[in-house]
Amino acid sequence: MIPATRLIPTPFLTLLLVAVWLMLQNSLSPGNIIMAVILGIALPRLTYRFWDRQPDVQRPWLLIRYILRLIGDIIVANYEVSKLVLSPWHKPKPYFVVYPLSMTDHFAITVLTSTISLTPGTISAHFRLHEGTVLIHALDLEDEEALINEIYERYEKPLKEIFGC
Amino acid sequence: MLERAVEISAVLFMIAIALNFYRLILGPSLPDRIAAVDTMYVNAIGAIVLYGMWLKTTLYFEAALLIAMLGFISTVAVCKYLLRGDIIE
Amino acid sequence: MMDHLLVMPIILPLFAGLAILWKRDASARFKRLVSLSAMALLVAVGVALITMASDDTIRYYALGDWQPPFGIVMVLDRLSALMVLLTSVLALFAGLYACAGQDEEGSNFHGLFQLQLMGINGAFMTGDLFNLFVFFEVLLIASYALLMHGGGKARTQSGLHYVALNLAGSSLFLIALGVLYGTLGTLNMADMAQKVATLDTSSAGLTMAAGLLLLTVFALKSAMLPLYFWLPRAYAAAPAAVAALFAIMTKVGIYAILRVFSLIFGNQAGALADMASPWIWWGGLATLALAAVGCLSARDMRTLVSYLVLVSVGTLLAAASLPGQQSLSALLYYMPQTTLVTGGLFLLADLIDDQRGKAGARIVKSRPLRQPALLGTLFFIGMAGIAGLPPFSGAIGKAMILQATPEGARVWLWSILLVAGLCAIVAASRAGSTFFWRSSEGEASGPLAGPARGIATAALIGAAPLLALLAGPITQFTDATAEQLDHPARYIDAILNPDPENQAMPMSNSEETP
Amino acid sequence: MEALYATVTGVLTACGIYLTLRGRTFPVVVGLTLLSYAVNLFLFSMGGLASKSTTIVDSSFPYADPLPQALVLTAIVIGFAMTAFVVILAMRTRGDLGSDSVDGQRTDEPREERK
Amino acid sequence: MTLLLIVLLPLIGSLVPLASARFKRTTIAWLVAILPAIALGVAAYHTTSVFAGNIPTVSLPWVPSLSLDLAFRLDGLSLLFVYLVLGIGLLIILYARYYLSENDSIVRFYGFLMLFMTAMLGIVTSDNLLLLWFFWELTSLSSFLLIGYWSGLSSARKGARMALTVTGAGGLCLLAGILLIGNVVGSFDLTTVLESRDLIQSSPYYMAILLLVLLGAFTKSAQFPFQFWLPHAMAAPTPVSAYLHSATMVKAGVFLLARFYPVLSGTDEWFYIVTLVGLTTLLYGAFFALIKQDLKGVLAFSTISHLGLITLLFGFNTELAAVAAVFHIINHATFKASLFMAAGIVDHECGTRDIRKLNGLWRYMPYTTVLAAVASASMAGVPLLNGFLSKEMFLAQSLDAQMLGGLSWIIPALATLGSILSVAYSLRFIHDVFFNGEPKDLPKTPHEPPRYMRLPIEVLILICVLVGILPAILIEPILTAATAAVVPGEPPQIHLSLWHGFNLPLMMSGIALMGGLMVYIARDHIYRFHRQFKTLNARDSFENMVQKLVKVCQWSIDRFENGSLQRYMFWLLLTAVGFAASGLFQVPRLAGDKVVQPVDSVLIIGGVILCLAAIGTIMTHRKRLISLLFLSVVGMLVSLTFARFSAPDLALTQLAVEVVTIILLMLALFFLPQKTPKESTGGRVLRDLLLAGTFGGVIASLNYAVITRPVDSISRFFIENSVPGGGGHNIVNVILVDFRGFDTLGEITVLGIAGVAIYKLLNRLRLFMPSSDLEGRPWSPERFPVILYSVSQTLLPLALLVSAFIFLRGHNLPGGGFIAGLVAAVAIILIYMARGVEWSQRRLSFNYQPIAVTGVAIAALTGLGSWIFNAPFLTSSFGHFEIPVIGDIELATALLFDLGVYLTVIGATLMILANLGKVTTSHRPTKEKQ
Amino acid sequence: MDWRFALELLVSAFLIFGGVFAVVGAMGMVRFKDFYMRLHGPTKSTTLGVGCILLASMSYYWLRTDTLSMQEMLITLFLFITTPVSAHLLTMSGLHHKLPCDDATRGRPYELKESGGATKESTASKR
Ligand code: NA
Ligand code: NA
Repeated sequence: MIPATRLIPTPFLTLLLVAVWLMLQNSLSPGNIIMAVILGIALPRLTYRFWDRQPDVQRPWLLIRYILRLIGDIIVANYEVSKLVLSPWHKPKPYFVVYPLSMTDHFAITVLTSTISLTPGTISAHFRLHEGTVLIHALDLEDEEALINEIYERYEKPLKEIFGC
Repeated sequence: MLERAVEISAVLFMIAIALNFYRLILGPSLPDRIAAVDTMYVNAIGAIVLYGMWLKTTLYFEAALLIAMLGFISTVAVCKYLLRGDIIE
Repeated sequence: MMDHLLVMPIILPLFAGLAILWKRDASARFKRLVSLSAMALLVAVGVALITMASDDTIRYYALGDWQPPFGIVMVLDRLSALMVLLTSVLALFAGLYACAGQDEEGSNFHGLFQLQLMGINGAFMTGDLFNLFVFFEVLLIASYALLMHGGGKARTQSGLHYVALNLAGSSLFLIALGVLYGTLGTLNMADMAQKVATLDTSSAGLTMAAGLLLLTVFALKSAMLPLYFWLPRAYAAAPAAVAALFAIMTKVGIYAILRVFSLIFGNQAGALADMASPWIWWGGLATLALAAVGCLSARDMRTLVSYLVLVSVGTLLAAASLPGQQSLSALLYYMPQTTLVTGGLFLLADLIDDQRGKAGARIVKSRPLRQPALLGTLFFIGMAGIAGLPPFSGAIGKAMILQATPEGARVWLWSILLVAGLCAIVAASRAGSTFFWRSSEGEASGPLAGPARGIATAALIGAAPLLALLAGPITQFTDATAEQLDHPARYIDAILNPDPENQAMPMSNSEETP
Repeated sequence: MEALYATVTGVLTACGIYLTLRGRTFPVVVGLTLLSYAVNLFLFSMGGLASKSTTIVDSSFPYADPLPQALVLTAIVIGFAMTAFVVILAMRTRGDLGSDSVDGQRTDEPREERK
Repeated sequence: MTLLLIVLLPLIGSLVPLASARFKRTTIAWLVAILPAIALGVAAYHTTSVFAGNIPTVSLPWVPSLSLDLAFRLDGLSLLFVYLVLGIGLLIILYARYYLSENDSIVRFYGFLMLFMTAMLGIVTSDNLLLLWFFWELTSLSSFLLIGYWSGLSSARKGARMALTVTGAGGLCLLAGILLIGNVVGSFDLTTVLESRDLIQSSPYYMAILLLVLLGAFTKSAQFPFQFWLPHAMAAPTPVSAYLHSATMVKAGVFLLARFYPVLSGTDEWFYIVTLVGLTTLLYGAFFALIKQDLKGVLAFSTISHLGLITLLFGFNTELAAVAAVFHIINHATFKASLFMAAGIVDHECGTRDIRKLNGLWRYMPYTTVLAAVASASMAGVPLLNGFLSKEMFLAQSLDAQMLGGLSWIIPALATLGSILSVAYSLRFIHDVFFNGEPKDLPKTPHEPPRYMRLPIEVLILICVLVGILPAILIEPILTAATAAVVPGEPPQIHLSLWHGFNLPLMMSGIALMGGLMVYIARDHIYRFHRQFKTLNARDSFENMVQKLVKVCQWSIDRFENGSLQRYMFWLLLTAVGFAASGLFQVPRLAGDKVVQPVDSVLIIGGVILCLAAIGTIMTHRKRLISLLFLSVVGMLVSLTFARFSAPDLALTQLAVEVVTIILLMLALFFLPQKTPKESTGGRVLRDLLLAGTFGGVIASLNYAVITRPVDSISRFFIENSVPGGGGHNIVNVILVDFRGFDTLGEITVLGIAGVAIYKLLNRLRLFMPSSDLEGRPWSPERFPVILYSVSQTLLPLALLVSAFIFLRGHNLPGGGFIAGLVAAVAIILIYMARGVEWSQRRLSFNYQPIAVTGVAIAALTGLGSWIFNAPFLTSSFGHFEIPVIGDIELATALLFDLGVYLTVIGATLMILANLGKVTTSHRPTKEKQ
Repeated sequence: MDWRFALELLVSAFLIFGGVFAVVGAMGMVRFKDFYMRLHGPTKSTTLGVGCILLASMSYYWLRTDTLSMQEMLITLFLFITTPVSAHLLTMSGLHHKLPCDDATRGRPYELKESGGATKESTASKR
């Protein structure tokens, strides 16, 4: 539980909420902005009790870069999958890979597993909490080590930087 | 041209939904069927957005938004059921 | 504030119910106090409404100030006033009975009881068919909950049947509503009545299908054969106070039949006039006949009373299908007394059950009753009243119905009704002689019926002599009510072409009316 | 289109009815739910099937009949409340009577823990 | 008005014993006697007037629309009966004081007795036929109580029930007859009816009226074949028997014959029916009176016989026969009452009524013996006693009956036979009991009864003797008056005298006396003859019959209402589909006039999937989870259908509800068996499929027919007034919160109640919980997947934000309180799923019930607010306000109303789901470490 | 070429692509041999397909009304948050059900192995 000591216990969330509200309203009128701020402050305070203590975003710019990279990877991922789906002659080589985590924060791990699921040919299958590993199912994989390295370099390391953990 | 594209895309989405439905019928396992339904939900988002475009109205976005949210939650419920039986324990 | 009186039967129990439900663990004293005073007030409202309605003006109350046929209206005519008063009196005593401890056998009794009243009264007052559906649902869901009050296998089992059938019934109601809206383009009953008269032949059949579906739904509520099977077990299983209140539930169905089939499909409905009568007639007779058999078959008093409820349902339905005002008036006299007395008999069954130990209300030998004189007198009066024996109101009501039967229908109704009466007598004498005369050795050790339960039971059963005594003025009222019902044009006129003086609330958006 | 719509309503109704007639609480509940879907579709269409229409004022489309929509909304909510109740009642039946048969008949079922 | 007192005083009198319960028994008896005595005085007061040919009447309106008036008359017949009822009643009161033991509640006895007396008096004085019927049935009811007075005895209970059933049934017939008369005559007024002889006899209903009225009379006066109840009514205390079977109950039947004699008699139908029944009863009763071994049984059958005699006389259709009938009514009342009382004394003093044991009592109670002997002699028709006079008249009239043509001699012959038997059983009553050797093992040693117990008998015997000797002085006036009321037109000249000279009737009397003596001597042959036949106990066979009837009823009801929901549901749906189809058959052409819209491929694919999904739901219904998945597809596609046909609000609502429903069903599925066993037989499946298919077809046809027809609807009003009148652009929402806000108030009430109701249902719920899934796999040890709960806590504020958004825009765009509420509730449920009840509950410090209740209250109070502005409940108002910086905002009461909806939905939904979750947590069979 | 036309062309392309991706995802679901492989279709293609549609929709309204509709962004956001979680839970269920994987699969995890090789976890799951 996050203690509600500050007016804005989770500034990043507040920002997110304000942005989402404005997106929803699709307008930047003063009324909407006021409402957005009110909700942005009120809702976290209303729901903070449901939050575990979690890392705040330490380096927002890195986050944006991360998101952009993710979008790119998603497109690539789709291309890869489409190829496999549409080519009857190519037989995919599925692979279960155990990925050792170097983070412990649940939220960051969640972001990582989500990323894995969204990106090329992989789905995070099982987060083995007590082992600190994630089981990954790869649709078509030759080299286990390469995948582990790639995930670490592309996603886990940036995430650790972003959340500072 | 745009109208045409919307219509084609809509048909494609319906085909996708039909294929998902085929998997639902086929199974064979429960997770397979659940995945099929989950995917149908996602495709329904596309279908509804396309319908809004066809009508040239933004009235249907909330529906799409809700499908995104609620479809997820019902998948969670079913998976939780498979894993634990009791979904609210 | 007299104007708002028309909506009081609904919002008074609503607010009372909310006040009680707001704190689930409020003291029993508080809940009882609120509940009883609300119901006493409701009786006063009922009396005021009856007084208002007695001037033969049909008034309406446009909710949200949206005039009919667009908005929802509550309509006060003689019939609705009568039903509301009847409900409130029954509820007051049923509620009083519950206050002796039955209310604490489960949670939220009084709150649900109040909301149940809201639903029932709403069904009686509304002039809008969809709103009728909504109030049906309110009263149903509350009744589901009340039926389960206190728990137990029998309640669960019969409750499931009751609920499932009524859910299917609600679906049928919606289908019927849909078709009516689809063909008539309106939801206001007066407006529907007006439009039915001018319906073209290509759509008349659809409207007829809808009307008959509505009949199915109302027949289910009123427990007409072959749709009554759920009732005996459900009523027999319900907690006494609830069963007593349920005595009015079948009458909601009969009320709806009266209202809809006298107004929308009444004598001015052109091709569809009186289309349901033959069905109601045969259904009513069949119900009556089977209920009579049921009376003889009853193994315990609650079931017996349940079948007596069905006997009265059959009688009322048969009477409802007869043409003319005389039978309507007879029906309207018969209805209140049978409702109150069967309600009282359910309470009495509980008292008897209480004092007989293990045997309960089953018709078998058991230890003697603690208060044989009191309970015996009540039993005697109640059963004689319900079986239609003089000098009680049942006899008057039955005689009125028999007398109003037109020649062609006599053979059927007279013979079945009289035989049913005989079956009731036989069954009641069997039960009564077992309860009060055939006791095994042993101490009478059951709990005494305290003042609350005693008064409640006596008051309801006391309706049998009281309503007989007051039969003169009451039949005068029911005669006029029948006359009003037989002239749907007056109702239609009052709602759709209102005389500003007859409106419960002045129109503020008057430019919107057609 | 009308014929297709009516067919769908009919099929949904038939399926709902069939399940409603089963002997176990669960199919009955599912059947009632299905039936209420069908009925909602039915009621909804009573104002006519409106393509490319709207119920929002100041839109460039012709209006669809808003009244059946409002009615169906009410019906959905009420139907939801009722379904919820009957689901719990089905559980209660199982708990109290030891069987999920709608008629309360005990049938042989694999023993399960009961507390 | 004093007439009213005759009925009213005994009615009040029925409360006297209750009020005087604390006094001594003798005092009670005296107090009870006061009011009937006064009533008797009132009758006496009217006597001269009645004898002068007047008929005092009084009438108070009671139920005008039924023509039921409180109307009383006192003609000669009424007066005669009033005297009998009150006079003998008073004697019974006295007698009962001594007869009843200390253990018997005298209060109860007198109360019932007075009630009965009231009913009797009502019958005989009613001037309104319906009123007469009222009292008629009241005698059945009160006699039920009297016969069952010794309720501990099985025979008393059965006897009482039988009497009630038979006489009650007769009463219902009488009611039908009376209603028919009223229908023919147009009035229930007795005076009018009595003047309508021709009208009634010429009406097509005459036969029905006759039969129904006679059924009433015959059941009451125990005429063959309804005689069987009477002997078993002897289980009552003797004072009751003495009263019921001499002057009252059974006399009510013959009173009815007398009452309707002016209008119904004189026809062949009357003659044949009444004579035949009377004659049969006369002989039947006489024969069995000879055979019975029970003292009261003898009297009971003799009563039947004498009632048969009276009936027979009425049947003769002659005036003098009617006179004789009335006369015999009086005589029978006196001697039979005294005989019953004498029998009561014997019973009381000896402790048995078995004639075989009772012998030679004259030595123990000589005085009583004399009284009984005189009464018996009167019954036998011995000269100088009143019984002789009417018996003589009877024999004379039997000779005059000519209706049977060549067989007319049969009637006097059988009448003589009846008289012979009558003499024989009278002899037996005296000889077998008071003489004939010594008593055999009596329970008590008999002696004379208390002085006052004998007094009533003495009074009656005195009357018997005096009337027998001085008939002209004592009885002629009242007999004349009574006959005047019975016989239409000029009353016949009655000359009562002891001696009519030697004539045929006298000879017949002589034969009767001699024959009777001979029969009595030869009685053993008759007993032997009778013993050849199996004796049937009417009470037991009646009881058996009733038991069998009850069994048959139970069997058939159990067959009908077999407790099977499947059957009930089948009937409901069959009825519905039948009705709907019958309407559809009236539709000439299914397709309407509207132009049909084209169909495109998207719609076809969607429609096909929707149908297949529905079919999938039923195909897989035994694998419940799969069935649920199909159901959820149906729900989603229905939602898309709503969207497709321009109903975004509906689409949203359907979607939200569908998800919550699925969650709910998943919750339930855990506690229900996960599979449905295959139970339905092929036939059942086929039947259900047929019904379902037909139903579907009918619905589809209805649907098609309606949507292809144009309709002029009230919707235009809503479209036009949504903005100006309701202040919202979303017409559907404005309808919901404004135009038809009352529906919505009801709807959220339903939701709130559902929440409360479910809370109630979950109370003390015992559940089955599988410890493994269907394939026997143990549940996954991972209770709360990390990924899930991390995401759900992120989603919660987002979902609440969306919920707020949907709520606020609802009035103008798709959305509104209901959907918003469900979104919020579902988001919270997600937390429950992701983290469990315990964890979530710790963080939610509030109860859901008050939230739901508050929601409904807000909506209702919003409605109430309009009262302040003197507007009807739920009248909305709205306004636009210009606020600096923010700009124009609209405030509407409808929004407040919608807030109520919002809160109700959240509260109710969470009450349902969270409470369900909560209940189960503590009961989890095996708990594992996280 | 007018920029509007170009944009229209782009939007049309997005629409068609979206539809195609959706079908591809669905086909993947039909075609692949085991459950784990089948799951790749919906998580990637379908999500992207819908994403394309949403993007097209944004541009479409921009084209029509000159306002940039941001709500589609929100839907996309939701979708991208929730889809991986659904997929994750589904694979968890699959593993829990020991759904067989294709024979060609390497690195078969202990969740899918027969209970013979009991590991720490599988004993823990026995209750
Ligand atoms: Na739980
Ligand atoms: Na749970």
